Parts: sequence; C-alpha cells; structure tokens
Amino acid sequence: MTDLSVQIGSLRLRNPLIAASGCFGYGVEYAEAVDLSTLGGVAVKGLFLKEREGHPPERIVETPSGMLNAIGLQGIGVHRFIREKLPELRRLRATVIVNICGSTLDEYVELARILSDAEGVAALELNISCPNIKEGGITFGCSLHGTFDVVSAVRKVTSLPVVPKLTPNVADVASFAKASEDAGADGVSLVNTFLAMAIDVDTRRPILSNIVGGLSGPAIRPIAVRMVYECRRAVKIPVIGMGGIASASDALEFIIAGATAVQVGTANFVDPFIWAKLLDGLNDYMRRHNLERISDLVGTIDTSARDKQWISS
Amino acid sequence: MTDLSVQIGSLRLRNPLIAASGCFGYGVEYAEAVDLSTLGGVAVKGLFLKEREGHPPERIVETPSGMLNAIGLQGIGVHRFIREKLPELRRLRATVIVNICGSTLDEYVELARILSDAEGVAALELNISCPNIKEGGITFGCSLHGTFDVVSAVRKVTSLPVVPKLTPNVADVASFAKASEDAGADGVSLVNTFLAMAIDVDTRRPILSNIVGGLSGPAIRPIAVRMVYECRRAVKIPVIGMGGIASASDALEFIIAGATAVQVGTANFVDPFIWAKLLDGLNDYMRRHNLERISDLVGTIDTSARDKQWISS
Amino acid sequence: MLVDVEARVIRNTRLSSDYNVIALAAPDIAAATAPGQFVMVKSGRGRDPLLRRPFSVFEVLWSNGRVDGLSLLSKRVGVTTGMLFDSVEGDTVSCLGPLGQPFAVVDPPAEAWMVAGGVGLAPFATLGDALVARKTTTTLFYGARSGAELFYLDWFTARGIRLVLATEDGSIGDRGRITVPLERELRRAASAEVMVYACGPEPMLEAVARVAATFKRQSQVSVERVMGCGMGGCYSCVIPVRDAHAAQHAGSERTRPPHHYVRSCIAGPVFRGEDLVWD
Amino acid sequence: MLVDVEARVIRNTRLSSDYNVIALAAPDIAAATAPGQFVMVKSGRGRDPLLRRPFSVFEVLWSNGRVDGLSLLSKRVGVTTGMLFDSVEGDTVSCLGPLGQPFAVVDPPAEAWMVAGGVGLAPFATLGDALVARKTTTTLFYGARSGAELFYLDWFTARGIRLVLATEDGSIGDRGRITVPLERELRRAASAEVMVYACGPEPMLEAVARVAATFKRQSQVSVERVMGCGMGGCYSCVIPVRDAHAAQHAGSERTRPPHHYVRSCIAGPVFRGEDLVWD
Ligand SMILES: Cc1cc2nc3c(=O)[nH]c(=O)nc-3n(C[C@H](O)[C@H](O)[C@H](O)COP(=O)(O)OP(=O)(O)OC[C@H]3O[C@@H](n4cnc5c(N)ncnc54)[C@H](O)[C@@H]3O)c2cc1C
Ligand SMILES: Cc1cc2nc3c(=O)[nH]c(=O)nc-3n(C[C@H](O)[C@H](O)[C@H](O)COP(=O)(O)OP(=O)(O)OC[C@H]3O[C@@H](n4cnc5c(N)ncnc54)[C@H](O)[C@@H]3O)c2cc1C
Ligand SMILES: Cc1cc2nc3c(=O)[nH]c(=O)nc-3n(C[C@H](O)[C@H](O)[C@H](O)COP(=O)(O)O)c2cc1C
Ligand SMILES: Cc1cc2nc3c(=O)[nH]c(=O)nc-3n(C[C@H](O)[C@H](O)[C@H](O)COP(=O)(O)O)c2cc1C
Ligand code: FES
Ligand code: FES
Repeated sequence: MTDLSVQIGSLRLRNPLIAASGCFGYGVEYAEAVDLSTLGGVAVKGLFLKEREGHPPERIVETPSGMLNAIGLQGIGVHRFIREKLPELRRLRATVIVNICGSTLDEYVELARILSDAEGVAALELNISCPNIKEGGITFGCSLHGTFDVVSAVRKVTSLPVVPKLTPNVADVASFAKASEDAGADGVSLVNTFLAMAIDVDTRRPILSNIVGGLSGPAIRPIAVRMVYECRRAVKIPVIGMGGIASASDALEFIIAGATAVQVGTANFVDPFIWAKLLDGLNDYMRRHNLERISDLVGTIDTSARDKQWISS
Repeated sequence: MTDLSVQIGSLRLRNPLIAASGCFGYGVEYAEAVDLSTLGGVAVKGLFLKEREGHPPERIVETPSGMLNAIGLQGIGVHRFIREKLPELRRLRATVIVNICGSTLDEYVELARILSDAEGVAALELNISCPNIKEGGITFGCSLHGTFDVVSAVRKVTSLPVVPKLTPNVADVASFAKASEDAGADGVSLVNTFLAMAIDVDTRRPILSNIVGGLSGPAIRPIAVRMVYECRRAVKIPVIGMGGIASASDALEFIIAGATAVQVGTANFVDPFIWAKLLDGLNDYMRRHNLERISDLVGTIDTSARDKQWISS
Repeated sequence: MLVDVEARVIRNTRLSSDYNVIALAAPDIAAATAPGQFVMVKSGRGRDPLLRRPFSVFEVLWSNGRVDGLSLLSKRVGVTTGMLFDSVEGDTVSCLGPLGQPFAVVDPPAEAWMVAGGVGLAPFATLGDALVARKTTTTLFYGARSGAELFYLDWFTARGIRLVLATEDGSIGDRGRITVPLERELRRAASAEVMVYACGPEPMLEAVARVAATFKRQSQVSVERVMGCGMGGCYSCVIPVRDAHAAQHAGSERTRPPHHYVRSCIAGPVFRGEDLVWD
Repeated sequence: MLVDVEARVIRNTRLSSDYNVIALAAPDIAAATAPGQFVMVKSGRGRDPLLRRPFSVFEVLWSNGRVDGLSLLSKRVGVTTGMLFDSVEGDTVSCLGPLGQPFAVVDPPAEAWMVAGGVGLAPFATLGDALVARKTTTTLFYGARSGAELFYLDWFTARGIRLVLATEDGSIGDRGRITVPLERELRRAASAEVMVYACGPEPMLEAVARVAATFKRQSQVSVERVMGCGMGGCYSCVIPVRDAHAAQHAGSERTRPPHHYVRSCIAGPVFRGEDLVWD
C-alpha cells in the first residue's frame, strides 16, 4: 500500500489533494460529486468577518487555457459560516481549511480567534493575495513587513496551523515565503491568481465589471511551478503548491518541484469528478516508480545534467 | 483608406505590427514567407557585442497555450550582424529594430554607438529583461535605478529611438516604464517572458537544460494586456505591447489597452503567414468601426459602466 | 443524481445557418432531468475551450420505450456552440447534469403561458410535455428575428400547444417584440388563472416579469448568466435578488431596491419574476 | 516555395497500435519536396496543441499521373501524433513546407545504404525512389523493436531495394541493434563505394556515423531535435557542429571537440555524419 499522507505543521492530511479556495464553494456544494472525506483538505471560499456582496457581473471570462475572475470575495461572513456550513462539513468528515481575508490586521486576528474556537476547523489559510479587492489583504501580501506582521499576529492567537497564501504578483515570491516562515507560519500556499485583464474589442470595454481580475488555470502552471521551486529552496516549512493543476502529472510536477501538498481550483470547475482521477493517478505513479510514501517525493527534482538514451523514437 | 501608421519617437511605422525579438531570427529567415517591407518593424534576435553559444538543448517546451524557452541568447554578435544580415535587411526594406543585450552598462553603450553608425537601423530595443541568462541585462531590468541608468547612458550616445524592453517579473511594471521615461526613452516595450519551468515527472528532471525558461504565447496575454494598461496610465511615451498575440482581435486588445504598436512572437512560429491575416483583420476592424487612423484607437478603453442591450441571445 | 458522461453524438440537425439540435447519448442525465434544468457541456478534446458551457435540456429522447438520450437546441455564438454546430455523429460531447432548479409545473385550472425569445425556446419542449401530461392548457408565445428563426412549431402544435408568434421583421406573427401580444392577451384574459414562464434575453425577461406583475400574474423566468461551473463553486453566475425583508433597508440611496446576489446556477436558473432585481 | 495548407486527410492507415500512415491533400508541398525534407504539422483546431510538429515527408502520392498529396509515417508518442493516429478522412491537418536541407542523392557506381531505426524509416521512401530512379544500388538496413514494427517491407523490395533487418527481440533478422549487420556488411564490402544514410534515434545516428567513419565511408544523417518553428526563427533545434577551423580552439579543456550550435531546421535536418559533435 502506498502512503499518500502528508504533514503541514501539526496537521496530517490523508493525501496531498486540497480543493482550492474560491473554487469549491463552501465544500457542501460538491458533496454530491465527491466524498469530501477522501480529499486531503477542503479550502473554503475566502471569508471576511462580515457578509460581502462581491462585484457585479461579469465576474469571469475564459482566456487561453485559463480564466479571469473578479468575484470580489462575495461571502456569508465567518459567523454564518460557522453556523450554517461548518456542521455539515463536520458531518461529511471534511478536513476544513478556512481561507480568511481582512482589511486590517485586527480583522485577521479576530477571524483567527473566532475560528480557533469553532469545532471542525483544521487549519487557517491567510488570504493576503486576492488581486480583486482594493481593501483586502493584498496590501499585506505585497509587502514583506505586512506579511510578517499579519502572520505573527495570527500566530499569537491560534494554535491551528497557519498558512499564508502568497501572491505571484511580486518580483521575488521566495522572500515572502521566508518572511512567513520567520513569522511562525506552518506552511505557505501559492500561487493565488495573476492580475490580468480582458477587453471586448468591439465595445472597447473591459469584460469584467472590476476591469481587472485574476488569471488561473493551466496557463499559469509553468510560472507557479517555478515559484514553488524557488520557495522550496528558501524555506523549511511545507509549501502548498497550486496553479493550473488538471491532472495527476501536473500535481506531481508541483510535488517534485517542492510542494508537500497541492490545491486544485479551476480544474474542478471543468470536472467536479476530477478528484478520484487525481488520486488514481498519484497511486498509479507511486506503483510504477516503486515509491512507498509520497512525502519522499517532495522536492526531489534532479537538476544535474541529463543522460542520453537509446530510444527508438 | 485607413491609416495604420503609428509613431514611436522620431520613427514612423507603416503599421503597428512588429515581429518580436527572438521569434523571427534575423528577419531574413522569413523573407520567403512575408515581404518584410509590409511589416511595421522587425525586431531582430537579441544581440550581444560578441558571438554567444547559448544554452544546450532542450531549449523549448510546449505548455498549455504557451511555450517555455531558454535559448540563452545564442547569436552572432553585433559585428557579424552588421556585416552579414543588415545589408540583406536593407535590401528587403525592413524597418529594423535591433534588440541589444549587455552584461554591463558599458556594453549597452558600446552596442548603441556601433549600431548608430550602421546603415539601416531604425531603433534600438534594450533587452533588460531576458529571464534566461544570469549575466544579462535582467539585473538592470529588475531595478528601477538600473533601468534608469542604462536608458540614460544609451540615450546620451544615440539619436536613434531608444525603447527599453521591460520584464513582467516585477511587482509594479508601470514604475519601470516611468523610470524609462524619466531617463529619456522614446517608448517602452513589454512584456518579455515570464520566468517559469516544466518538469518531466518520470525522470524528475527539468525539461529545459537551463532548468527555468521564459513563458510566452496566448497563455500570458491577459497578464500582458493588464501590464500595458497600467503602463499607458503611468507614462506619456508610446507603449509597445506584446504577449500572446495570435489574431487581429488580440492585437486590438493591446492597442485599446494602450499600446501604440504591438509585437508578435510565438504566434509567428505557429503561422509564419500570420502577418497578412493580422493586417487584414486590423483593416477590417477599422472599416467596421468607421475609424480612419489606428493611432486614434490607442488607449481608448472605456471603463465606465456598461449598458445593457436587448439581444436575442 | 449528478452524472458526467462522455456522450456520443447520435445526430446533429441543423435548423438554420446558426441553430442546430444535437442529440446526445446521455440517458442517465435525460431520465433525471426536470423541465428547466440544464447541463454543463464541453465539446472537443484538450484545453480549448477550457470551461464547460451551460445548455438547457431541450428534448428527452425516447427509443423503444426507453429514454436513450437528450437533445440540446444550440445557437452558434462562439467556440463551444460553433463546435456543437459542426459536430458529426460519433463525436463525443462531455455532459454534466442535470443541474439547477426546474420550473414549478402548474395544474389545471391554471393555464400555462410560455414566453420564448430566440434560443430561449430550449426549456419549453420539456416543460410543454410536462404541462400537457397534466392536461394544463398551454400557450407558447415565441419571438424571433424572423420567421426563418422560428423552429419546432409543428412539434408544439402536435401536442395541442397554442402558438402566438412575433418576429422582429414581421415575417410571421406580430411585428416586434413578443411582449406586445403577451400584454394584449393578458389584458383580454383578465379572469383566467395564468402562470407565465419565460426564457430569453434578460431585457425580455424583465419586460415579461413586469407585464405579468402588471396583470397580477405570477411568472417564472429562466435566466442565462455566464457560468464557470454550474455547481455553486465559483460565484460567477450571480444575479441580484430582492432582499426578503426589504423594509430594513428602507431609506437606502440606491436606485435599485435592496438586494443580494445569489448564484443562478443553484438558486436558479429559474426564478420567480418578482424576486429578481433587474440591473 | 514555402506553402502552408489546411490539408484534407485523404486516408489514414493504421499499421499497428502506434504507427499510422496519413495521406494529406497537400499537392503543392508534395511536388516541391526533395528526399529528406520535412513539413511542420498542426492537427486539431484551437490552441491545444499550440505549436506545430516536424514530420518527414514519407511518400509523394500520385494519382492519374499527377502529384495529389503526401503521406506521413507517424509514431504515436504524444498529443499531435495521437491526433494524427485518430484522424479520419475529411479532417484537416495544417501543413507547412517543404522545409530543411534534403539528402544529397548519390549516383552509380556508388551504392546507397539507408539505415533506419523505428519511425526513422520515414525519409527513406522518397530517398529510395530518388536513388532507384538514378539506378543506384540501394540497401535498406532497418531496425525496430520487433518484426511487427517493421513496415513497408514489400514497398522497398518491389523497388529492388535490398533489405537487411534487425529487431530488438530477434523476431526478424539480427537480434539487437541495426548497427551490428551494418558493421558486418561494411567490413565485407571493403572495396565498394558506399554512401551511408541514416535516420533514427540520435544514439543510433551517432553509432552509424562512427561505424561509417571507421570504414572510411561518408554518411548523411537526419537528426530529430525538438523544433519550435522549423524555419530558423526560434533557435530551439540546435545541434553542435564541429568548428571548421578546429585548430584555433586547440588546447580547450572541453572534452567535446570545438563546436558551435547550428539550427538543425535550416542547416539540417540532414548533416554529414563527420560534421556533428555528439553530446
Ligand atoms: C442556464 C443556461 C441555459 C442555457 N441554455 C442554452 C441553450 O439551450 N441553447 C443555447 O444555444 N444557449 C444556451 N445558453 C447560453 C449558452 O450557455 C451560451 O451561448 C454559451 O455559453 C456560449 O458559448 P460559446 O463557447 O459558444 O461562446 P463563447 O466563445 O464563450 O462566447 C461568445 C460570445 O457569446 C457571449 N455570450 C452570450 N451569452 C452568453 C452566456 N449566457 N454565457 C456565456 N457567454 C455568453 C460571450 O460573452 C461571448 O461574447 C444557456 C445559458 C445558461 C446560463
Ligand atoms: C526533422 C524531423 C522529422 C521528423 N519526422 C518524423 C516522422 O516522419 N514521423 C514521426 O512519427 N516523427 C517524426 N519526427 C518526430 C516528431 O516530430 C515527434 O514525434 C513529434 O513532435 C511528437 O509530437 P507529439 O505532439 O505527438 O508529442 P508531444 O506531446 O509533443 O511529446 C510527447 C513526448 O515525445 C517527446 N519527443 C520525442 N521526440 C521528439 C521530437 N523529435 N520532437 C518533439 N518531441 C519529441 C517529447 O519530448 C515528449 O516527451 C520528426 C522530427 C524531426 C525534427
Ligand atoms: C473563481 C475563483 C475564485 C477564487 N477565490 C479565492 C478566494 O476566495 N480565496 C483565495 O485565497 N483564492 C481564491 N482563488 C484562487 C484559487 O484558490 C487558486 O489560488 C488559483 O485559482 C490558482 O489555482 P488554479 O489554477 O488551480 O485555479 C479563486 C480562484 C478562482 C478561479
Ligand atoms: C524562442 C524565443 C526567443 C526569444 N528571444 C528574445 C530575445 O532575444 N530578445 C528579447 O527581447 N525577447 C526575446 N523573446 C521574447 C519575445 O520577444 C516576446 O517578448 C515574448 O515571447 C512574448 O511575446 P509572444 O507571446 O508573442 O511570444 C523570445 C521569445 C521566444 C519565444
Ligand atoms: S456557475 Fe459557478 S457558482 Fe454558478
Ligand atoms: S525550429 Fe526554430 S530555429 Fe529551428
């Protein structure tokens, strides 16, 4: 039997596959398609303290091998989440990672406090990287000090694993991973979406009501893999990788580059039944390569020169 | 008759379509597919003072709607270029934009001097953004001071239009456009490729010999359009936009976002006959929208709220 | 039960240069579909297009007394609809469903008036069948650009569904918008109990809901928002819905009544006309 | 003249579970192709795959005394070759060519020995035809994994081309690598003037070039590098070539002889064996 379990701080995940925040509703929406207890984790849609309306439509648009979104973090707020969604997620035995967003440092602290007291929260993912809202955590996510401060502050008030989610819209993402580690994070997750835009050339108007949005999907995968690789070399804490994963082989690319776990977002929209296929693919790879523990694969990229082979191409 | 001509500093281009550097050889390779005199310009492969061998294969790999390259700026050096290629390019009546790369500020200056004396060079594009070589201009391109310094230095020794080519691998590309403008650039071009990587999961080795490479192609278009939009609002000098253009509509997206001219790279690999199609597409759009001068379209994006329409969807 | 199937194309019938009806071997989805529900469709291999697209289930197909598939009525507007238009027998189309909230089907003595604009005809074949099965007197108000874009008229008449037509060019029926005959007939039928169903472009839906309300009739409208997932995962498809306790928001400076966004893929695509707030 | 054509698939013949021969209506390219040249192919619509892939022209097809197309011999290894394998008559394949430097065809009294490994057979049908037309005595050394992967044997024998076979499993001909019988025959044919042509995996090409040199014969090898454009635009396809004036580099510490990278798409894909430096 292959062992797919991985460790993020004090949290042990059944397997490295996590549903990415904002791409899986509050998890309960997908209970009909997938047994949530078979996933490594479920990162629920980004939560503020209060309810939020989000941006007007259009909120998404497809682009080559990707999509832009500017949802604007519409959400029910942390209190309704705890009341209305968490019990159901507990019943479904989901490993719940709550993605939290604040406009101020105090809001992150407050959210962390509230969620630490709630039953059935496995970890906190600090969304300091949403490109779609002005007032949100992105101001923290684009400053090394801001990142350090918000992670330290949350660290102080919770014993839950704390995983800041990093933005790729910076010159050197590894330094943000380092700042997070220094501040006591249990891991970092990356990437959030790339700030981008699309224009309807006939009307000369941006397609998204918010003008700009975040690019996700297979298009960004090679950039995300590179960033995970850089972070892996910069920090000792686990890296959770994501960005365009749509197959087991894509997930393995991240793991080999240095991701202890991976998240899948956009691909779940295309195929809500993807999870069993990804698990099968991982198990199959482990068997073919005679590997026992997937954790042994993390960061094993071999950058030495390559041999040539006598292949009958 | 529609007027497709555009102005970059003192240089008037027949139309806004420029072949992107590194994606069109030295131009002469494509003379059989396209009459070079019908293009707005031809940006030739990045030149150092000296010949360069470049990286060992593999140098490219396809990714979703994109490709990675790590050519490593193999090239014949400026002297052989002037001797062996420039006369032929003159004969073909190409508007030649020379993309130059240096390891030091002095090399950029030296290259600019040499090329200013050569007959048939229309403009200089300063490559301070190649992600694939350690010793190259990217150190300038990732620092505001470096960008300012290299542009000012080159500005002093040439009367040719000077266009620094910016890297997208920074947090705020508009500030680099501003630094370029302050230093006396006649325009800025963007984007160069995004630093990225791909791994063969079976061998666990990076596919490119250089480990990392640059992502180009349609995948990056929405990010590039956003960056052009940001630069347009930050500077008065012309912006030359590129990144994933593969159709006239893509080119128009950049123009409406704020690009005075556009470059086409990866798409030329897929279709070396693309140029006539792009020109037709631009002319067709101008006709349909009753526009006389394409320069009137530059940066005309309308970000006001959208009307609703009674469309029989 | 939610099903995803690589459905074989059984048949592709072109109705015009833009419209086609494509029959897909997706019996499990077809058998489970209620009128007004939709499927998320992905045509072609690879990543272009990347996302699925929503389509109403048009017909549930029977053969030898068993459900053997479903059909979609598609209008060519872009990548996916272009691929559906070009599909040939034996191709496959990935089909996920059934999804969304169906129409509430009324019984006699209530009458059903279905109002379709263009490709908005799609949900009314299954709804018509369900109504006829309950012996509910049913009328189809059907508007299009021209007579050449009015399809399946015989299909509806064969089932005893009365047709009221309008075309923008006046080639068949009233010239202009379908809401004109709708309003005329509502005015005439002052005493009848009528449930108005509508599907079409949003400005039409808004007009239908308004006309129905004016004549004190209930309406159910099926909206078409851009959908990323169809399952409540992405929050792309939201539509503003009137707040239940509007009073508490009184005095707000907005011109639109107090409202909140709901996901039209899981709360809809069918809504009560009076619940929606039009942008 | 360079041509790009949306070529219709005339015929797709599967030779095994991996190999197929696909006939394409690209007469202009076919008519202009010299043996050893290649085309850049894009299968499928949309952006997946994004880039074209290089394929040798396998056969030039004639009908009623006129060239009406070309065929490709394809081995399924990934996206594009998978699509070529699955293509059906009437599909289209975008085809750009002819590209690259062809083989130099030798005349009698020289003999031609063609050495093919696996799908490396592809350029030897047109080369064989050209050689036979010049009455050059021609032999095909052809190696594959097993007898089931040796194709078109009759085609070559029908043209009077002698076959020497080798398979890795020994099911037909020599067991092992094709260079074994090649070396044996070269040793025997000590006096004959022989031009050795080779196409196949690079380690095979290297071995063939070495064996030819050992026996003082010239060789022309067709290399297969990953190609982004096929036209000299991207510099992806480079291969190290021995420097002309090697002396000036003497004393370099490299283990490989002094060399520089050339673009195999325009300087090749055919090179003189002695010019290449093997990694
Ligand atoms: C619940 C529901 C049911 C639907 N039922 C049907 C149906 O039965 N038959 C049918 O033909 N269509 C139906 N539609 C609309 C259909 O989903 C769109 O026409 C389709 O998504 C267009 O995809 P495409 O790839 O062809 O076009 P794309 O290439 O994605 O887009 C082409 C253009 O069409 C525009 N567009 C117009 N309307 C829509 C829309 N609603 N969603 C996305 N893009 C849109 C896009 O913005 C773009 O400008 C339905 C939509 C919904 C939400
Ligand atoms: C001049 C030339 C002539 C060729 N002629 C033929 C021919 O006649 N018939 C034939 O079947 N093949 C030929 N090839 C090889 C053919 O180009 C590749 O098999 C093809 O590019 C694979 O494309 P794909 O989309 O199917 O595979 P992809 O999905 O792109 O790749 C699948 C795997 O195959 C690997 N691969 C192996 N060899 C190559 C190669 N040379 N180029 C790119 N990827 C490769 C890739 O790295 C990858 O791991 C030729 C190559 C060259 C350079
Ligand atoms: C529609 C949508 C909504 C998202 N919402 C959130 C969110 O609320 N919080 C967050 O941290 N990331 C959010 N993301 C980012 C994803 O979690 C993920 O980082 C990104 O999409 C890249 O992964 P992918 O390519 O697999 O989708 C959202 C992404 C999409 C597409
Ligand atoms: C193979 C390849 C080589 C390139 N070489 C250069 C170069 O020498 N100098 C340069 O400034 N940009 C170089 N680029 C970047 C392109 O000019 C362009 O900025 C980038 O590819 C984005 O445009 P595209 O998506 O249209 O290809 C290269 C790109 C590719 C794909
Ligand atoms: S379409 Fe994704 S939430 Fe409705
Ligand atoms: S394949 Fe592009 S230069 Fe050879």
